[in-house]
Amino acid sequence: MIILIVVYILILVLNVPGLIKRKEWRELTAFSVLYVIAFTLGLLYVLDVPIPSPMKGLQHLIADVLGIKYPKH
Amino acid sequence: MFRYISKIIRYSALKSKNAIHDDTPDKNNNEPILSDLEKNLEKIKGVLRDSSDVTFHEFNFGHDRRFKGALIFINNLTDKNEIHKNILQPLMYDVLLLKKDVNMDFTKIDTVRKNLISITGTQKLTLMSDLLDHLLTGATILLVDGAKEALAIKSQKIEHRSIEEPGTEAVVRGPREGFNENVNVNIALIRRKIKDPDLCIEKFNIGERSKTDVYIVYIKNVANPKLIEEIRERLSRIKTDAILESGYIEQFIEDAPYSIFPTVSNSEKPDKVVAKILEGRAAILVDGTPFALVVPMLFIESFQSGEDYYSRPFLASIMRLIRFLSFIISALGPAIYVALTVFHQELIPTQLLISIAAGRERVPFPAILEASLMIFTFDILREAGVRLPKAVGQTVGIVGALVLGQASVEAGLISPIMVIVVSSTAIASFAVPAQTDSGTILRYLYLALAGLAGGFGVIMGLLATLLHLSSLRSFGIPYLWPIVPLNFSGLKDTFIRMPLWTMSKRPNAIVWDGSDSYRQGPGLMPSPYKKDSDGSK
Amino acid sequence: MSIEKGKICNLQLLFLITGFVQSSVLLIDFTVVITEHQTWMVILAGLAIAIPFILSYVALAKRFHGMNLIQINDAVFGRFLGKVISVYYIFFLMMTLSFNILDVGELYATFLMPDTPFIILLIFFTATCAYAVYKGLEVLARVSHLFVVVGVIVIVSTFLLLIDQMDFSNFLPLFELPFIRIFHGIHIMLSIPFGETIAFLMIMGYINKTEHMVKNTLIGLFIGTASLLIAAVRNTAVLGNTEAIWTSPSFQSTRLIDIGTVLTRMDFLIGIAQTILIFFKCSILFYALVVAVSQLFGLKSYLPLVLPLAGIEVIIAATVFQSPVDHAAITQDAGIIYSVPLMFVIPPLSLLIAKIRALPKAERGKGV
Amino acid sequence: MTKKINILTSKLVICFLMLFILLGCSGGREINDLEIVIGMGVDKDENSENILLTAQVVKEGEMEKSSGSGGGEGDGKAFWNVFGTGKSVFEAVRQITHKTGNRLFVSHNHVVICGKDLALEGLQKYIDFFLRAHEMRPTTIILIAEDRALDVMNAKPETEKLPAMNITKLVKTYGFTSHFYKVNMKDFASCLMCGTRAPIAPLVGISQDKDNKDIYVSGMAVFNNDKMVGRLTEDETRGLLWVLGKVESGVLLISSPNKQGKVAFEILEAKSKVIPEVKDGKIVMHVKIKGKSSLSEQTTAEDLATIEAFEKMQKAQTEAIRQEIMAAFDKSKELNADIFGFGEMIRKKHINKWKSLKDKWDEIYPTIELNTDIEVKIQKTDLLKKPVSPGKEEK
Repeated sequence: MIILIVVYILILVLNVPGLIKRKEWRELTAFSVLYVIAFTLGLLYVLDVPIPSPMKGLQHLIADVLGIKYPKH
Repeated sequence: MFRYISKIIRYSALKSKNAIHDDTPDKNNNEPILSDLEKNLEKIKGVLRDSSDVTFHEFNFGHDRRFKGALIFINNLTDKNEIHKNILQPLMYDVLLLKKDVNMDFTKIDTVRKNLISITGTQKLTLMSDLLDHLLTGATILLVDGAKEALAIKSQKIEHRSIEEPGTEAVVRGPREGFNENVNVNIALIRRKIKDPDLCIEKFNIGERSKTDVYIVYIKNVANPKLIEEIRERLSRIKTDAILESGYIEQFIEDAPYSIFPTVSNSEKPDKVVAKILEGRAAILVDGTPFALVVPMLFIESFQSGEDYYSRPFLASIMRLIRFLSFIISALGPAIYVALTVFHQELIPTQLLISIAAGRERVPFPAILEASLMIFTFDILREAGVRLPKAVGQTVGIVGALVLGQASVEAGLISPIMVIVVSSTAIASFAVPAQTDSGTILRYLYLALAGLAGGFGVIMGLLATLLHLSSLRSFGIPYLWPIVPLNFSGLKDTFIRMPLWTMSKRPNAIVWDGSDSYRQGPGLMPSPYKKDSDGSK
Repeated sequence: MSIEKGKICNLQLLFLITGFVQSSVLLIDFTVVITEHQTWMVILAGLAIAIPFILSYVALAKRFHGMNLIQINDAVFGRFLGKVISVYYIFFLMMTLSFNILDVGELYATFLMPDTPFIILLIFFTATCAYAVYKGLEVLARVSHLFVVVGVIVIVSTFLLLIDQMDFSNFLPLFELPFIRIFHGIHIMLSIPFGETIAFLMIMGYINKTEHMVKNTLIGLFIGTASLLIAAVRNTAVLGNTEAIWTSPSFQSTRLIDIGTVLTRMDFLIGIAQTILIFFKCSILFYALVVAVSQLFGLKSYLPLVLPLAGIEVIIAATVFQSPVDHAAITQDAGIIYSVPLMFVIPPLSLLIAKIRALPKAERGKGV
Repeated sequence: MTKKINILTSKLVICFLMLFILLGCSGGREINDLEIVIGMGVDKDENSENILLTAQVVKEGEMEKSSGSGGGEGDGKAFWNVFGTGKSVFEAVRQITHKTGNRLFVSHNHVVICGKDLALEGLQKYIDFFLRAHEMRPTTIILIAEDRALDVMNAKPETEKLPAMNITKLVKTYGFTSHFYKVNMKDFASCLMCGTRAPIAPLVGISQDKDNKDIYVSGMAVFNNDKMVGRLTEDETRGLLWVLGKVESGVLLISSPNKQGKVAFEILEAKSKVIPEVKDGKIVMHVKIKGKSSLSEQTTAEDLATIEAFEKMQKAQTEAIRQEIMAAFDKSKELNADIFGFGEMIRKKHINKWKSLKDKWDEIYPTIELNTDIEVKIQKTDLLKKPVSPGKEEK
C-alpha cells in the first residue's frame, strides 16, 4: 500500500514538472487519465478488491453469447 | 520536484560564479598598452602588487642610453641565463657594436625585436590583458618607453620529469616511454611518431584562472571534420576557473555524464594515443598531466591493449577473450554466487553443493551480507593500498590477505568459497583497467539485485545495462560499435584480433566517408617468396 | 508528425521480426496440448497461411510509409470508425502485452522461483520493459540481433544437448489426430506468434528504406519459425507421449538435460534465456502500445504515458487470469477468436479500401 | 530533448532501484537452511493406509570431515534418514519438517526407491508428486526395492558415503553388464501413459555378508499398468535390452567350439531395429540386431584365432543372444506385459490397423510371434592371439 503510493508519487514527480514546463497540456491530460486509471487499479489490487478480467468477459461474450468456440478435445 | 531543487542549486552556483567575476581586480584588462613606460609599469605593479616573485627591471639602452626599457618576468618561471645572455646583453651592450650613425629608432618595438633580441618566439602585444597572460605563463615582457606595444619573449624554464615508463598500462613488449606533465614534451612525443604534415595540433586555452593549454591532436583527412568541429565546440563551451587535470576536461565534454561508463578514454602512452589518432580519433592533450584524452571512445577499446597489436595475433586474441571474461567475472562474480547459493541451489552440482554447504555451516550471515562485507573489505584494502607509501602498502596487503583469507574463514565469518569468489573477482577487475570503475559499481548493483530477486534480478539488471550501453554514444559514435549496431568488418578487431594485414580499413564508424579510410592496400599477407623476386630464393 | 524520431534500417527489421517470432518458443505450449506430436506440422502450416496476411501488413506499411497503424486506420476508415478500430487494436495490444508479461510471471512462479511473490516479478519485468521503451525503438532495434543470437544459441544448444535422449519415432504416426484439432492448433499458431506481428505496423513506418521490406520480413519470419520448429521437434522427440501432460513442455524438455553430472538442471539458464526473449517481445509490444495510445490522443511524445501504462499492464497481468489453467483455456478459445478480425480481416480490408480510394496520395500530407 | 530524456532515464533507474530496495522481496533460502535430500524411499506403513517416506538427508559436516582429515571412522554416518508418514507423498514430505525444522530441498534428489508392497499395489498414485513438484528432477531414477525401501536406504556402502549416491552410480553404470536398465521418472511416466506398454524399473536389494550390508541392483520389475506383476532375471533383462537396442556392453558366455570350456565375449556395440508386420490379424515382429564383440576370455587351450572357430563362435553367440531374447519374450507373454512396447511400434507404423487391435491388446499380445535376425561380429581378440597354455604341440 505504502509502496504503491510511493511508487505512484515517484511517477508523478518524474513526469509532471517536465510536462508543465514544456506546456504540453494535451500530454498532461492523457497522462493524468492513464495515471488515474493505473492508480485506481493498483489501489484496488492492493486492497484485494476483485478486478473484473476483460478476458473472462470476452470469453463469455464469444463462447456463450455468440456461440463461437472450439470443441473440447 | 527534484528538478526544482536542482534548478535552485544550479542558480545559486551561477550566482556565486558571477560574484567571483565581479571581484576580479583587473577590470581595466582590455586597456591598451600606453606609450608611457612609467604608467604602464605602474599599472602592472598595481595588478601584481601582492606577487613577490615578479621582477621589474628597468634599464636604459642605446648608444647614448637614451632609450628607456623595462623587463618584467616571474622569477621561477623563466630562465635567468637566457634573459641575461639573449635579452639584456644585446640590448645594453651588443647594441654598442652598431655604428653610431645607424641611428635606429628603438622606440619602435619591431626595430628592437628585429635587431636586438636574439631569441626566437617573440610576440608583439598591444593589450594589457595579453601582457599579463604572457607574463603569467612565463614569458619575459619587454616594455620600451614610447612604444605602444610590448614584446613577449619566450624564456620559460619549466621543470619537468624526464620521460619515464608510466605506472599504469605497463607492457611487456612495446615502447616504454610515457607522457609526462609537460604538454610540449607530450606533443613532441606524438610528433616523433607521425611525421605527417597532415597532423594537426590545435591549441586552446581553457580556464579563467589556470589558463591551461589544451591541444587537440588529429590527422586531417583521417579524422572526421565533424568530430573535430564537435570537439572544438565542446571545448569552447567550457567556462571554468581552472583545469588541473585532463579529467576536468573529460567531465565537461563527455556525452553521458550520468552514465557509469566512461565515454572518453585516456592513456599515458604515446604509442597508444598515436594508434588511436591513426584510427581517426582525436587526442586532447592537457598541460600539467600525463593523461591524454582520446575521443570518441568505444566500449571495446577498454579490452584492447597496445600489446595486442605488437604481439602475434593468436595469443593476443585469447588474451582479449580472457579480458572480456574477466570483465564479466568482475561485474557478475559475487552476484552469480549469491543468486546460485540463495535462489538456485539446484543448478550447483550435488557434490559442490554439499561442500559449499559444509563450508558455510558456521557462517552466521546471509550470503548477500557475507558477499557485500567481503567486497567492501576488499575495496577498503584496495583504496588503502593505493594511497599508502609503497613500503607500508605492502604491509597492508599482507595483513589484508591474512585478515581476508585466513582469519575470517577460521573465525567462521566467511565461508572459504566466498573468499575464492571475491578474490577472483578482485583479480579479474584489474584485467580491464578502463572499466575497473564501472565494473566495481556494477558489482554492487548486481549483487543487490541478486540478493533481492536471484537470477531474475540479475538478468533484468543485465538487460537494463545492455540497453543503457547501446543507447550511449561517444561523440556521435555508438558506444557498443561494432557489436551494436552490428558491423562485420569492425568485428575483426573485437573479440579476436585478426592479423594486421587483414585490417586494411580503419574502423568505419570513426572515419568518415570522404576521408582516407584505408590503412593499407590489400594483399599484404606475407608469403615465403614471390615469383618475380630475384632475391635470395 | 511522427512520434518516434529514430529510424530503423531493414536489417534491423529482420532481426526484430525474428526475435519477435522466436520469443514465442514457450507459447507453443498452448498448441502442444491440442496437437501433440503433430505440432511441427501445425507450425509450418501456420506459417504458410500467415505469410499472405503478413505480406498484407507489409504492403500496408509500404503504401502508407511514415504512418503507423492508428494513422492508417484514420486515413482508411475515416475519423470515427478509424478511432473505433484503433481502440480495438489498442485493447488487443494491451491484452497481448499483459499475457506475455504474465507468461514470464508464470514461468518463474511455476518453475524457477516459486517462493518469490508473483506480483514483484511482474513489476521487475515491466519496469525493465518500460526502461527499454524509454530508450526508444532505435535502441531496441539496434540490439535486436543480440536477442536473436541468444535465442538461436539457446534453442540449438538445448537441441544438441538433448539429442541422445531423442526418439524420432515419436513423430509417428504422421497423421493421427482429427482435423478439427489440427485446425484449432493452426489457429493458435496463426494468432500467437504470427498474427501478433500486426504490432509491427506500429514500427514499419519508421523504416528508412522500403525496398527490401518484403524480403527481410520473410527471412525474419523463416528464421523465427525455424527456431519454433526446432523447439517443437525437440519437445516431441524428447518427451514423446508425455508431451501433453506437462504444464510447459518446452521447459520440461530442458529439465531432462543430463550431461555428465555437471550439466544438469539447466532449466534455470534456459528460463533466463526465455525471459530475455520474452522481454524483447514485450518491449516491442509495449512500444507499439504506448505509441498507439499516444497517437490516439494525438500527443507529441509518448514518454509521459510509459509509466502509467506500465502500471496498468502490471495489474492487468496480475488479475486477468486466475491460474495458468484459466490462462490456457481462455487463450485457446476466446483469446484467439476475438483477435481474428484484427489480424486477418482489417489489414487486407484496409489495403483493399486504400487501393480503391487511391488513399495514400490524398492523405499523405496529413499523415506526415 | 535527448539530454532531457537521459536525465529522466537515469532518474528512473535510481527510482526503480529504490523500489527494489523498498520491496525487499525474497524467495531465497540460505544454503545453511537447506536439508539436501539426495534419495527418497517410499514404503507402506505397517499398520495403516499411510505411506512411510524415507528421505535421505546429507549431513554436510560429516561429509567434509572424513574427506578433510582422512580416517576418523567413528560413528559418523554422512547421511540421516528421516521418516515421515502420511496419506500422500506430499503430506509425508511435509510431515518430515517436524523432525528437520527445515523444508526438505529435493532438487538434488537422485533416486526414488519404492517398496515392493507399494509396487504390487500400484504406483500411479505415488509418482505424481515426483513429477509435479517443481524441485524434482524428471531425471530422477526410479527403483523398486526387493523388500522394503527403508532397508536399502539404511545400508551403509563402503566407498560412497551416501547410499543414494551409491545406487545412482550403480544404476548409471548399467552398461557394464546390461543386466538391468536405468529408468527415470519421465520414462516411467511415459510407459505408464502409453496404455499398452508395460513399465519396467530396476530392482534393488541388499545382500548381507558378514557384518556388512551391500546394495546391489539386478533384474527388473515388470508392471502391468501400474502394478508390479513379476520380475525379469538378469538374462531376461538383457534380452529385453537387445530388442530395445539399449545394450551397451556386457559379457556373453558361450561354450567353446570343442565344448570343453567357456569363451567369454565382451559386447562392444549393439543396434536393433524392430519392424512390425500385421497380416490378417497375425502379428509378427521382425527384430534385427547388429553388433560387435570381442573375445575377452577363454578357458580352454584351443586356438580360437582361426576363421573356422570364429564362424562357430559367432553362431553360438547368435544363439545365446536369441535365447536371451526369447527368454524375455516368453516371460513377457507369461506376464502378459508388453515390456518391449510392441503395441507402440504398431501404432506408429500401422495406425489404421492399430485402432482395431488396441482394445483387445491383452488378448492379442500372447499371440505375437517374434522373428529374430541377429548378426554379431567378433572384431578382435584383445591382447592375446593364442591362449596361455603349455601344450601347443598337443594340437
